[in-house]
Amino acid sequence: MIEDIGFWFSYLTNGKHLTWYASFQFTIFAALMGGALAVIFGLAGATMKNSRFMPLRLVGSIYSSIVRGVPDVLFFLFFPLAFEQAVEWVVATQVCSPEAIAAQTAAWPPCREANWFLGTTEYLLLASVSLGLVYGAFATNVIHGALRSVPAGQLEAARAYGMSHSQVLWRIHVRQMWVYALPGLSNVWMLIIKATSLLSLLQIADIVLWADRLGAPNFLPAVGLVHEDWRWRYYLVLFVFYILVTWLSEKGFEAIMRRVGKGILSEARA
Amino acid sequence: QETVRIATEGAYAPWNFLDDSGNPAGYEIELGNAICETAGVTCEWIINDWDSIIPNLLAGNYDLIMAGMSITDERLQTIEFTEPYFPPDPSKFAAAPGASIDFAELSGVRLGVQSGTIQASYAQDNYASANTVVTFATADQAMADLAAGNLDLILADGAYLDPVVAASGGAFEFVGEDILIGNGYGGGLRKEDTELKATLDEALAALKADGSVDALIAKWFDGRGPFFAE
Amino acid sequence: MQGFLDDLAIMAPAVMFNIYFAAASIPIGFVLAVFLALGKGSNNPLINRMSRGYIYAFRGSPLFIQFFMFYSLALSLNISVWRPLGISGFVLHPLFIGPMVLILNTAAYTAEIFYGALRAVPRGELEAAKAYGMSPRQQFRRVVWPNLIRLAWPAYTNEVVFLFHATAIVYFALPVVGGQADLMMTAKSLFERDFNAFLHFSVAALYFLLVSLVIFFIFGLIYQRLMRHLPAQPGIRFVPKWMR
Amino acid sequence: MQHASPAPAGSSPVVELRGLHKSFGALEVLKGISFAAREGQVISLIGSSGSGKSTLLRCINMLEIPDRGDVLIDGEAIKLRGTGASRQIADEAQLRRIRSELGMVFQSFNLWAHMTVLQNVMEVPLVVQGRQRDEVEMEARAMLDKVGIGSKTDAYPSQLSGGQQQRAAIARALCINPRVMLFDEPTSALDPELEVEVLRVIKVLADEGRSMVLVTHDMEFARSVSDWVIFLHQGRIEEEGTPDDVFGATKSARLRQFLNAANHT
Amino acid sequence: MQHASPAPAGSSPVVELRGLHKSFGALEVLKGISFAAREGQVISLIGSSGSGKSTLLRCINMLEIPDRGDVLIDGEAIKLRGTGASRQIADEAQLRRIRSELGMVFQSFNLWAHMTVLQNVMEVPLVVQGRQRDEVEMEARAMLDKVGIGSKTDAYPSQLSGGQQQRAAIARALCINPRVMLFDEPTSALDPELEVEVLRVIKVLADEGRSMVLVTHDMEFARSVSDWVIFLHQGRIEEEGTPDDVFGATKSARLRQFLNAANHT
Ligand SMILES: Nc1ncnc2c1ncn2[C@@H]1O[C@H](COP(=O)(O)OP(=O)(O)OP(=O)(O)O)[C@@H](O)[C@H]1O
Ligand SMILES: Nc1ncnc2c1ncn2[C@@H]1O[C@H](COP(=O)(O)OP(=O)(O)OP(=O)(O)O)[C@@H](O)[C@H]1O
Ligand SMILES: [Mg+2]
Ligand SMILES: [Mg+2]
Repeated sequence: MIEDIGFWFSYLTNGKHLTWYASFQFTIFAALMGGALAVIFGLAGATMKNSRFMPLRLVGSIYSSIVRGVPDVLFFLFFPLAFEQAVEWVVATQVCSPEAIAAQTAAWPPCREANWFLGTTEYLLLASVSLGLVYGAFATNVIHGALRSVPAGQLEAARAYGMSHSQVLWRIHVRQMWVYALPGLSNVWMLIIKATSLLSLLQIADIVLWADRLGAPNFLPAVGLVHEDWRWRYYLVLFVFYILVTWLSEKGFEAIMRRVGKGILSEARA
Repeated sequence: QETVRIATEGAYAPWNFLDDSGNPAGYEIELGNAICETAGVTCEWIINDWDSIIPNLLAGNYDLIMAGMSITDERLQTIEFTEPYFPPDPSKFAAAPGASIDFAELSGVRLGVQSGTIQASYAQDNYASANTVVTFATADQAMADLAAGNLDLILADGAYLDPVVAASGGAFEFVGEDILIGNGYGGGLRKEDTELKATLDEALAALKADGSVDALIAKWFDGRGPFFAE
Repeated sequence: MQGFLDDLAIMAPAVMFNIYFAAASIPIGFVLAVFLALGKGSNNPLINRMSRGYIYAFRGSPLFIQFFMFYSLALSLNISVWRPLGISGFVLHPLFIGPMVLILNTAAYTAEIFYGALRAVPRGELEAAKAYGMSPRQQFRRVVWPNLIRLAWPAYTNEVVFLFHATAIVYFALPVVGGQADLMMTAKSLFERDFNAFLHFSVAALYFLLVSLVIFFIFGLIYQRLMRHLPAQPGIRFVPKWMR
Repeated sequence: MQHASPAPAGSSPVVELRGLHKSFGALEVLKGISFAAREGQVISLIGSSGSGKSTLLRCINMLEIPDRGDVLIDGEAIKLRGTGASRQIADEAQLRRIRSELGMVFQSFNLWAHMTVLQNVMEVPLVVQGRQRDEVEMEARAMLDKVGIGSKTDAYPSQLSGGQQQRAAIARALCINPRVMLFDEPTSALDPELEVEVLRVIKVLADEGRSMVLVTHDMEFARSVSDWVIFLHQGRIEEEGTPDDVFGATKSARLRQFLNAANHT
Repeated sequence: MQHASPAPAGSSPVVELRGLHKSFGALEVLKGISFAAREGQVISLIGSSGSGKSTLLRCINMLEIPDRGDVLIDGEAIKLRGTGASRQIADEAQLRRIRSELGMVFQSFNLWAHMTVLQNVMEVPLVVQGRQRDEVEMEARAMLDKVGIGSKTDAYPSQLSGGQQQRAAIARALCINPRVMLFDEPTSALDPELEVEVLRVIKVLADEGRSMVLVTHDMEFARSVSDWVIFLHQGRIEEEGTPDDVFGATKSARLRQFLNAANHT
């Protein structure tokens, strides 16, 4: 019995598992960074959508509808690749000599010197930006909607007493907007958390990749503990992890909501 | 000292896998380190999915692939290979014991392969019309499906299957005839990296000459071979 | 330009797989969702807890993980359960297990939408039904359901589109049988051939966008029919909102 | 406990309330209310905002379940079990039968938004009472004509003005041919002209001998339409009597203050 | 066009409307309205639902921009440019200055939901007028005491009853010390007792000599509070005069019908 516990303890704390545990940091980093960027892009997008200047309005609208119109995975894969290629292309116009281009046999990059090495850090940053861009489009919609849900009377009252545009915007409109935006933003945050499970598609050795490797059946004693297919158990752990994060986030959002919702929400009274 | 980034899959024991401390280990890792040492360069190992291992080489995310990759004409169109570091080795079929499979007219069989391997294209060309070819992202996943009875048959490198079938205690057995496809296993390189190829080939030749390569093969493949010195 | 047309042709069959996955899961997910939503609204503590738990679990975890988990779970039950039943090849086939996981997933999301709508059904209309002596079944059929479906429709439309988008990750998690590759797999393998990210992913995106628009259009038409009783609120409101 | 109502002795009460108590959490809204309405009687409930008028009305058809006390319709008590806040309906079938004799007109009308006016009116006779469609339709059209919106049968509630909605709601309640009509503030939010129309309809109903219980904050309206007026204050009946007594010879100081305010404006 | 109002000759009008027209799409709501309110005068607007009362009030502080016609405050016309539906504010700064002299009390109060009562009252003096916090706070508290909700300073609007919200809204408008108060249906949805309180506040204001324009559907209220009554009908002033004239010696047939209905209940 004691031996069993000892065995499992050392198995679950071997280097492979420790690496797995450590990889949770990638997931958490991507979620936080992606979330922060999504709010920033969302605010920018909503401002553009509300702009009086037609082209800006168009940009905001196209951004939010095109990005929401394609699957998040697709954009998530596309953006880092495209960004890398764009950078390499710009670099290529500066550094590539005709000979170097001629010597290049692969389809990309144009020449070896233009190549940009992407490691885990770079991919992680790109993945976060990519999450921010995708879910920023959703946040744009949420914030835009929230700005419009503030009761017209609240703004009219401010105007009627002589407040200027910016006073109305910042003292009344934006201040009340958060209450209407938060439920939507909380949804977006939940989507971001879930999208972090896709990091392994960008060559990041994240929790999903390790769960697969750890759970895969092993037949060779030389490789480590011989076991059959244990993957679903490892995935179950991730399943529970995500549910826990969701649960924690919900609690967090409820607390924030109670703060901002003071006076506006009827529940806030209770 | 120059750094060479080497990509491997880490899910193809005993060629390459992740050991209990989470680091890459296996035949190719030891060999790669030996080559680097001989050639006087520093090695850095990168784990990359098999699926995208060639594209990422071309994209410049690393310089060398050592991932149990067979040298084929098709791959030679896009990348270059070092001299083989593992002799040509027949591909083999494995199945659950007692399976009666008629290889003369193979039909209605669920055949598992790893996507992007020589076995995958072989199966696609020869068996796809009459059978179901199921492709998996890793060889381990394919083995799991075979073990769980979701596949009738698996086609993979003999050197990969040998230890597995031996260690399975009768859970798997070889069936049918071996097939010789591929020209041995080599390290994948970008075509323009001719200098690197030369360096590595030189080091590899030295290691072959003094028997180190065969010693490593013997160590990792239960002394089964195949060996270069024959 | 030629590359664009070639891609269009290559991906046309692939998009059918995405459509299949969505079409196979939407109707069943819908029915399941109705029961789950009613369960979550039920006063019976057991039914209520179970529905709540189910909805929470499936909304709280990534679909990607659900695919991996259910596939390897199904695999581990293969010899003991599916084999003896003789449904082994069927159960583990991506064309079955894909929609199955999607159904479980979308049912949870849809149930949450329906539950929200259930609570938004005008209390007064329900009280009127009660006050005039309708039975619970009659209340549901005649008053609750017509209100619920109208309230939920815009959100449900979004969910259907999301579900369609979610079909993009099926083959990142499941093995590919024969040549049955979907849009994402096709785009990815095309990309790996010539590194033209902008072309191949854009064509795939175009297909997704196109089908999404068709969904919006069809669901918008239905919404228009559902909202006949509100003349001030034309149903097309939904589509322009999308295009905007 | 039963209060004498000015109805011909001998006729049995159509609605009778016995010692009704109702609390919401710690707030005791009704503290023992008893009264009886006889055939053809119109009873008005008045009182300040929050005094429990709506709650009382909703207790009559068990949309709120009283914590204590009984509601009798035609001498038959609505069966309840349990006590206090956990009190429950004991016999759903009985309640459904009784409810279909109580035609309630809600303060906010509560017309079913997804049905036309005609469908709204026909719904209960068809679905609950299981009557013939032809017959019901004829009756419904006649009823809509009677309340003066015969031309609006195919409109949806959202296409009607407030007064029209109000009248559609009355027609819906009437078409189930109830023993008793329950009205909650039938003239709130109507302009003076629309108020007159509703008043006219209610008078016609009273003349037909239908019993009614109605809640209103319009004293003029209460005076002109009812046989008996009940003033609720802090969950109790503070004063009741004929309109002439209540408005003419007010006894309670609280009611006098309340009426004063009403006259003042 | 200017109508004679019964104010001491010589005092100049605080609010003056000249030939105001306003359409919503094809619907012409105001068809040429002119009147003037002098210092300390209380003007009531009456008329049936949809007759354009609220629209007229909202035109005074340009929450709706009239298609034609001018609004003059203290003899200064609010500058507009363009014509018809595309007419726009010409001078934002002027409008802001003028608006802060017009204290509007909205029909639905429009208290800022995210601020306490005290913050609501102090917001405009602090933010728009840039006054000292201490001074403003003292004044605000005094004002809230005056309207009788001094004990509710730290409550949020959602925690107040309707009557209390109404009074908070009045305090907010008063605290900007406006030349003119604009009230939209200040007693709608209040029970008789609350109505009396609001009436009292308005009378105090009138006694202090503040000008007021108010919209109401309560004839009694209009009669008791105003110096001048204007009856709107189909976008025009159908009749106007002192309360005694308008209610006592009604000339227009339409108004007589309207008032009849009001008396009938
Ligand atoms: N569901 C409920 N939960 C808690 N309190 C309630 C509920 N319904 C009513 N109340 C409270 O009960 C009291 C009486 O409410 P009721 O609606 O019966 O008043 P009312 O006399 O109809 O007033 P009004 O004239 O404003 O309609 C009020 O204080 C109200 O806040
Ligand atoms: N923003 C708007 N767009 C279109 N029509 C409007 C708008 N605002 C008001 N109207 C219309 O203008 C007319 C006058 O409206 P207004 O609100 O001024 O009426 P009112 O006299 O205040 O009526 P009530 O007594 O019901 O408040 C109505 O028919 C209304 O439907
Ligand atoms: Mg009430
Ligand atoms: Mg109005």
